[in-house]
Amino acid sequence: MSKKNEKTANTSVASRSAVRWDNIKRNWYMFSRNKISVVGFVAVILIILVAIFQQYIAPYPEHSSAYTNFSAAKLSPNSQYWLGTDASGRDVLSRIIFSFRGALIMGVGVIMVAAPVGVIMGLLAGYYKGRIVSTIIMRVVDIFLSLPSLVLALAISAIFTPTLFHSMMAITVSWWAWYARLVYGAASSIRNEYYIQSAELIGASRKHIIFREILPNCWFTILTKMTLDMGIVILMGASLSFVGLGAQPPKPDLGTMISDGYKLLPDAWWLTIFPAAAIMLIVLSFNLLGDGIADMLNAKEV
Amino acid sequence: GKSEETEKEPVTDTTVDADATPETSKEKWLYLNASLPLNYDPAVGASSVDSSIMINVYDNLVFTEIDGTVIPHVATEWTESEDGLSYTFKIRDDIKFHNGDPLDAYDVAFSMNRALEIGQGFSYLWVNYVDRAEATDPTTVVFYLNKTYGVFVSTLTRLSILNEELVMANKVDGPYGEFGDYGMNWLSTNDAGSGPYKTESINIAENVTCSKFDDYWMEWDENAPDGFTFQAVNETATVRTMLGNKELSITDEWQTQDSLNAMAEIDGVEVTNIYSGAVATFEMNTKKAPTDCIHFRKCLAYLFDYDTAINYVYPGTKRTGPISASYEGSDPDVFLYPFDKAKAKEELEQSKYADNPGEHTVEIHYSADVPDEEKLALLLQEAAAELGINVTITATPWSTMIANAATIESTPSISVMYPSDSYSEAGSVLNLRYHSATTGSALQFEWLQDEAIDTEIEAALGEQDKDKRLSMYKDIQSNLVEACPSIWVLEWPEQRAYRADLFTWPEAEAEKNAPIMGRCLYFRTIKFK
Amino acid sequence: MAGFKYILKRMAWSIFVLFGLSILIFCIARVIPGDTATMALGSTASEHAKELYREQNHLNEPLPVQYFYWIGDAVRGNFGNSTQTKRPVATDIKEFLPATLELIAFAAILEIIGGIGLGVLTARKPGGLLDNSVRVTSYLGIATPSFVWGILFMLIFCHWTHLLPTIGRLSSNIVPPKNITGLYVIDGILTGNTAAAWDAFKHIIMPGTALALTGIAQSARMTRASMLDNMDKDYVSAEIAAGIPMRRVMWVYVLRPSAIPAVSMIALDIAAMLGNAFMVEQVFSYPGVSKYCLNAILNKDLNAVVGVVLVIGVSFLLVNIMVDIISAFLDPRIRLQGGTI
Amino acid sequence: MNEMANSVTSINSQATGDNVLVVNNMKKYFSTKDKDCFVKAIDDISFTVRRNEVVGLVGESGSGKSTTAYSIMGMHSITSGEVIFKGQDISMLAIKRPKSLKREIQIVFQDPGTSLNPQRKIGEIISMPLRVHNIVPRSQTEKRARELLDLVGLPQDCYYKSPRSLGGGEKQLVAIARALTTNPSLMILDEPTSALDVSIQAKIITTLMELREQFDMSYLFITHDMSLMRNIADRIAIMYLGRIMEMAPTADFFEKPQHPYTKMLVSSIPVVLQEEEDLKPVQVESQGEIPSPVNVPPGCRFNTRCPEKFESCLVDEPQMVKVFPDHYVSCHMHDPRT
Amino acid sequence: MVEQKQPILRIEDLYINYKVYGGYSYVIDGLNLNVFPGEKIALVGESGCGKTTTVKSILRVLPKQAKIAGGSIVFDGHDVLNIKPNELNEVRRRKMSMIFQDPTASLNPVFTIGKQISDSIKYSGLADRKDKKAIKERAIQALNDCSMPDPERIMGNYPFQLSGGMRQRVCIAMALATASKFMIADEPTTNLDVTIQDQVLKLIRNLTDEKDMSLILITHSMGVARMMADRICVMYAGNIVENAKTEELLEKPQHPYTVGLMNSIPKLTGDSILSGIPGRLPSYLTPPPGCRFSTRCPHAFDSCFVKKPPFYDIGNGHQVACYLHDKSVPQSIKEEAVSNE
Ligand SMILES: Nc1ncnc2c1ncn2[C@@H]1O[C@H](COP(=O)(O)OP(=O)(O)OP(=O)(O)O)[C@@H](O)[C@H]1O
Ligand SMILES: Nc1ncnc2c1ncn2[C@@H]1O[C@H](COP(=O)(O)OP(=O)(O)OP(=O)(O)O)[C@@H](O)[C@H]1O
Ligand SMILES: [Mg+2]
Ligand SMILES: [Mg+2]
Repeated sequence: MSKKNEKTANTSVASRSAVRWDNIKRNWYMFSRNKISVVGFVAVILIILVAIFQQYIAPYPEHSSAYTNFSAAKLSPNSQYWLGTDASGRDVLSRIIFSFRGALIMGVGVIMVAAPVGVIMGLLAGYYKGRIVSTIIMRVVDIFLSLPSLVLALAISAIFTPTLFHSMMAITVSWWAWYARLVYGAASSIRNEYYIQSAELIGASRKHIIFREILPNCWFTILTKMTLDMGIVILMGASLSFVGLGAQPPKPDLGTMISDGYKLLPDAWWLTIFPAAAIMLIVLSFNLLGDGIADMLNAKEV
Repeated sequence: GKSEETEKEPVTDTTVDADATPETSKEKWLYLNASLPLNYDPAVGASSVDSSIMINVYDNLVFTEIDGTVIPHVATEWTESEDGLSYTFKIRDDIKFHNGDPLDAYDVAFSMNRALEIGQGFSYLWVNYVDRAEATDPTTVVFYLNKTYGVFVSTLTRLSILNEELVMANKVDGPYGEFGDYGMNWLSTNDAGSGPYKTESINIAENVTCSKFDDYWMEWDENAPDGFTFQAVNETATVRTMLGNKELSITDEWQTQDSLNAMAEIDGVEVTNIYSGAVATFEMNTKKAPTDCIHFRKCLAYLFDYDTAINYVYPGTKRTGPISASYEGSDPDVFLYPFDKAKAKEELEQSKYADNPGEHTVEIHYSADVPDEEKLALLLQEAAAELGINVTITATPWSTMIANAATIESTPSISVMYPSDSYSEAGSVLNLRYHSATTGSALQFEWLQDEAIDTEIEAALGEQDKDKRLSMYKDIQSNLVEACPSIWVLEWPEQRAYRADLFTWPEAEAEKNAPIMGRCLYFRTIKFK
Repeated sequence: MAGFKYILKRMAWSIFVLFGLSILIFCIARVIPGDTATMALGSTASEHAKELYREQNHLNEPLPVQYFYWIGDAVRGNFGNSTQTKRPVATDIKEFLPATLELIAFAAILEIIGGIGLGVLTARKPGGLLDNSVRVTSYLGIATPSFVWGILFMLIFCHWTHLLPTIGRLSSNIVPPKNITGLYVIDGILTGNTAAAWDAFKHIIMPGTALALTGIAQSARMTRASMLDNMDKDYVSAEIAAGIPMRRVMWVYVLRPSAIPAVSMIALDIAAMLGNAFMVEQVFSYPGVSKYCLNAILNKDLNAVVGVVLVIGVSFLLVNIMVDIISAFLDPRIRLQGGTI
Repeated sequence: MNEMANSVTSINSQATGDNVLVVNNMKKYFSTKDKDCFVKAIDDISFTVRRNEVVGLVGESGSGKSTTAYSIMGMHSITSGEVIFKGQDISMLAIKRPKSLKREIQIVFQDPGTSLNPQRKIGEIISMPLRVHNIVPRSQTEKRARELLDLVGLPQDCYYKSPRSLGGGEKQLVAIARALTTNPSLMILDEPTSALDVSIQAKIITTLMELREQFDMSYLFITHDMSLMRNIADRIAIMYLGRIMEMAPTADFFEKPQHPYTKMLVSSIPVVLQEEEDLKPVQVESQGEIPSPVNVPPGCRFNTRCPEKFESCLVDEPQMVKVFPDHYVSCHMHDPRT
Repeated sequence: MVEQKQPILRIEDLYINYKVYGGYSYVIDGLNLNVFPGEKIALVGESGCGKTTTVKSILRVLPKQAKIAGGSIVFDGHDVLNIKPNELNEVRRRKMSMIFQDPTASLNPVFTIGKQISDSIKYSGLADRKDKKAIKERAIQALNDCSMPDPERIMGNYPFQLSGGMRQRVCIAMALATASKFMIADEPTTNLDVTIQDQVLKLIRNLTDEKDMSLILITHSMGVARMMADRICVMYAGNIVENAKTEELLEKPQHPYTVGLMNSIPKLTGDSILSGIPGRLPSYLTPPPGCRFSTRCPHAFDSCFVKKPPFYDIGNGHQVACYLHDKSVPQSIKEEAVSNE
């Protein structure tokens, strides 16, 4: 072999971190091929930052809590209140900024509970496909799926006093089943892959097979669904608060703001339009991000 | 009529088949919005919409005038026994039900007994007092009471008279023995009344349409409304649009101030200020911390910014004590807690919770259907925060509020309510709101359970002498203010926007209105222009 | 044959699921706090009346007994009386369901035509102007709650332009058509009452569109994605290489296999509308079953909640089975081999 | 049936004591949706694998080769018959087998793409069996894994790579390295190279042959490439529709093919050189396709395609008979009964 | 080479690249290929060396990531790369057909065989478009030609109901039903058993011979090439490296790659040492600047790494793209190379 050949071989010696870095770069490339996804990604980051630093960003942080100023009620957008004020004289912009955290907590909270539960159920059902365990799990899942989640959430949140936590709980109860179904589908097909068979033949434990061999292969699917779900859950939360089953005053909540503001249409349009736009922004961003992740995952070329 | 004699007559359904309805020119027609479904059976319904339907579709023995005076109506005269335990009424004989049957004393007795047996709706006015009703002849009916009931005649303004024959002909199996279901099923979508309007069609959750009863025993003005339609519209924006488009004549009373302001801008639209006895009240749970401490309650009463409420939340209203000035027997000189933070602080220092006022959260629940209540709650929340009192606010569906009232534990510290009642004497409200009998229901979130007050109320209601009664009411009011179970914020007017350019509406123009739920929507006296 | 058996099996499972569902719903309904009798009869009801009510509704029995009473009635179509309307829940459902069905039918047609049509159009030239604008719009569609669409439409078409009627199913001056199917538009046409049909149709436009928009966006995206996916397959190259015109390849050969995932998504979405329509029904005061359900839930009207939710569950299962049938129709592999879904 | 059994016992009793694997009358039927029908994937086969021997199992697609392999591995529960490994009955499912046994038999699957978990690094894939069986102390797993990489001729930088970034041949080498971790004495190779190019196949085959020497393993080598078998197998068994049709030492197999099916297969092989062409038996026109294992034709299962069939082929199932030393065939032409 | 005849297909200096992660993968690199009427050519090479890409470019059915960066393809007087869509479709319909690599993937899974064959016949203009009967007859004829048992029944079947061999026959039938001059078969037998492969190859051979069609057969296997082709073109990493009459090439392979390939093939003669070729295909992202085989070539020397070798004609129509055949290369290097072997 020639000298040149050896040289090319040497350059490809990879360390653990280099490989990892390379993976990140590759994924980023796949992700960023669609510029809109990048916009979504940036927007999500911004939203998270706003939610974290709401205290410092909002022009009138005090307007997000016990505060009324009826003499400044229903001012249209002006230089002092950029997005106007509501019927109690509170700054709409500040309230929108303060509502982000609730929306994110709602999304994250639901997903952080629903996803693990659903994923574990789905993994078990997928791994034991054809056995009674699997049948039982999937039938229970079917029961939960045979109702639109919003209806189930509505029913559950009506039982308790309406709070952010309770609506979260209500959505979670109906949400895990979707993860179970998704993961079940993936796991039961992965279960027949030869690499799982190999692991079994080698004598790896069930725990190892389920969590180390099957789960990592579902991970991307789960992640995609999780980001897309952020948007959907936030939408559902907004729908629940729209009918009065959401966060309670004076805590700012986009759905509640819309349902309050909409009573003042068409005059005080800013009370509806801006919160609606904020919901759209959040949901849109997460959807774009989710799409990007899906693109990244589905990228066929290596 | 007596059922035995006219059994064979075909049962006429007063609802006309929708298909057959001729395309009437609906010029003199009133359109109203309401949150449907409603209870059409007069023995069941008790809401303000229910009451306004009853007053238009059914007749009563007595009638309450706009100013609250009780005058004869179906009854021409009545006598009260010496002991006050029986009342004998003479009734008119020229009244026809909507299906043409004559109205007689048997129908009246039947209606009272039916209400007592069913035990829902307005029957609470009678169950504890009235034993039974009996017709002695077609024009005489006697009510037998268990105990004296000074306001009995006034309460009869709530007794809708049903056509016994028609009701019983439409009964189906039910829990009331020989009476089956007492026709409840049928009456939920039909009427059996003799009132100025008869039912055209009922789509339970959509709309209720009634038209003029031409054979009504009283005179019709030629410009009186030909009929009215209640529609299930509760979205404020929609209501406003419809009012602007003349698709709506009178709105319901639950419009927000903001919305009312906007509607008042529309040409030809005016907004009523009908004081029908309701008081915006913060009902405090006197049996649960921290509002179990009288000083804490007083502290909150001093913390409320009444002026802002009157000037900004409900502009143009006035303050009141426990009883609205609309009721006979309300005390105009009763002590009103002022907005006074210093006093509040003093009270707080005297209270059990002085050391750590933030320890117990004061939960305020308000009805999600009345968004303006939130503003009142916010006012208290803001002021309380200054004293370190922790206040949370929850918009609660009405059903949940009812559920909350069931036990002391589930009743929140404060529930915001706008209660009003059925007849125009202060006793009506006192009995309903502060007597121990109503604890555990949404009528009373205070859990006052004060034996002294109970006795006083009972005594007052039993008192047959009106003047005495009225002065007894005043005593109770000052005792109540001292106990401070509630924060009486302001006298809450029924504010309805209506198309003043199309018709004149006496109730809207009156100086003073009877404090009776639903009374202001008496359509017979409206005149189209 | 195998497919038929498969569907039978699905139905058998569905009954099981339904049973589980009924228990779930029953439990949810019964843990609602508060005295059922008081809530049903109102605060002013006498003790005697409440006791009567409890006895009639077996509320004094232990829960499992209550359940058996209830399920026994339920299979006979008797869900008890609604506390709101004081009528049998079944009657209420019969009355309100057609309204929602009419609304959903309109939304469904929009969603199918709009979603699949846009999907195919955008898949033709991915990255093109049409594709990008539709994609951006569809993102908006997905990100916007249906009630916001409802509000916007109402602003535009009622407040500002007065083009469309505001609320309800029918204008008050229109005589409703004779009840045949319960769908006003169809009944109107059948009975020759075209005024009613047209008026009812105008009432559906706004809520129906608001309801469909999210779905249109989603199904367009889905169709597009699976079209693009399938267009990379060899058989498409083979068809193009055989000289079959592009339009036919797209609308026939690629669409059919791509439609399978899109159709099942659309169908499930449509089924979900039955429960989710309450937001637009609320905004437009449209007297549908979904709004009825919402009110029942908010007013703790047990029997109504259980009844409606069960009806929704049944429809969901039926739609699921229908999805199977449609997929089997579109995909011979499922039809002839008996389902791998 | 009885006779069959006798003749089969004779096959296996023939074998010397150093049999690593003995398969006796193994059957594997898969049930179908229709209760009365079975997929007769393996229908009574018997064979042995001796120590340090390469046994080739050839046959068309669907003839049951993989099923045989999987049944031996215990991935399927067999319908009847027995599998004996080093004198120990292992007819049970893999999960029921003792851990030590799992070490002894390893398998390499056909598709290198699907037999490596795409979400794990090569290093993890190779270390996993080392950990499960505690073959080396924890601290040394990485070292050992790297040694194995070396052994199969893979560069060290593969250790942190994911299977995705490897070529097909390299993936197959990883699979082989993984199989080697436990020092097995029997390796089943299910078409390890059929998805690969010839130039890569060559490397893998060479590696495999070297490793066999080094580790003293036996191979059950499944393939449909007869030319390949010619070069590496010691004995070849040819399967058709769940049955072994002919089994013989390699040289014999190609020089004196007895079964018409063998002849048909061998004559269909496309070859590159004239010398090879000359080695093929007289051209037998290949015809027909392998029938579905659900409806196995009565009589000799090859009768639908056999150019030399006669009446009894349509009626009786032929027996396995010995025609030459170690050379068995199942054909009526050689059946003494006919 | 036959000088008088004009080639029916002439590919000159073809460059094709794909957009992939990290830039472009330069797959086809200045490829030249001539096919004469009636001639049968085998294109042999490792997996991934660009065989499919090359032939797809002839029919213009490359995936959308692919870009033809240069060169020309002239088929039967049509400049395929700059042709109007209509004309292209005409060419596809009548003159040229292609059998795709994977018969399973190249049949639309949700349409019957009959519909798929009929459609390509319909658009080929071989039968009146409206005349369903004639089309059907032709389709059955085509299946019959491919010795398909029971063609009537097969017409009503779906692809998944057929075995691999049958599917491939259907593909061949479809291709042959409409083509008159030119046929491309992309590894038509790779997934088939040897016995079936034998049948299918003979079928293709006979049918193309009958119509005197030209054929490009792509295969991995030298054996298959030998069976089928008059001429073999060995392809490596996007270029043809050796091109000769079949016998000539198999007996006297000249390019080091061909030699390596020949040595890797297990022979029926047995006991040959399989040597294989070390290494793997170079990355197309950063292909070696000179000879693309230089990274694996045992004989590579300086100039191999610098510039792409041209074709050297070594007589008898045998062309090799290797500097070892450059007269100007010093003998010493060549000898070193030979001794290495
Ligand atoms: N799990 C299973 N269930 C039902 N039938 C099966 C199953 N596995 C295999 N079969 C059937 O058993 C027969 C033999 O399959 P097997 O995979 O063993 O063949 P093979 O010889 O390995 O073929 P190939 O060369 O294609 O790998 C086939 O007809 C196949 O359809
Ligand atoms: N759609 C695509 N996008 C990116 N790269 C591609 C695409 N299609 C093919 N390639 C790359 O182009 C190269 C040549 O592919 P091609 O399919 O032409 O090879 P081939 O010789 O036909 O291989 P095989 O024998 O496996 O069919 C490969 O490296 C492949 O990765
Ligand atoms: Mg196999
Ligand atoms: Mg190819």
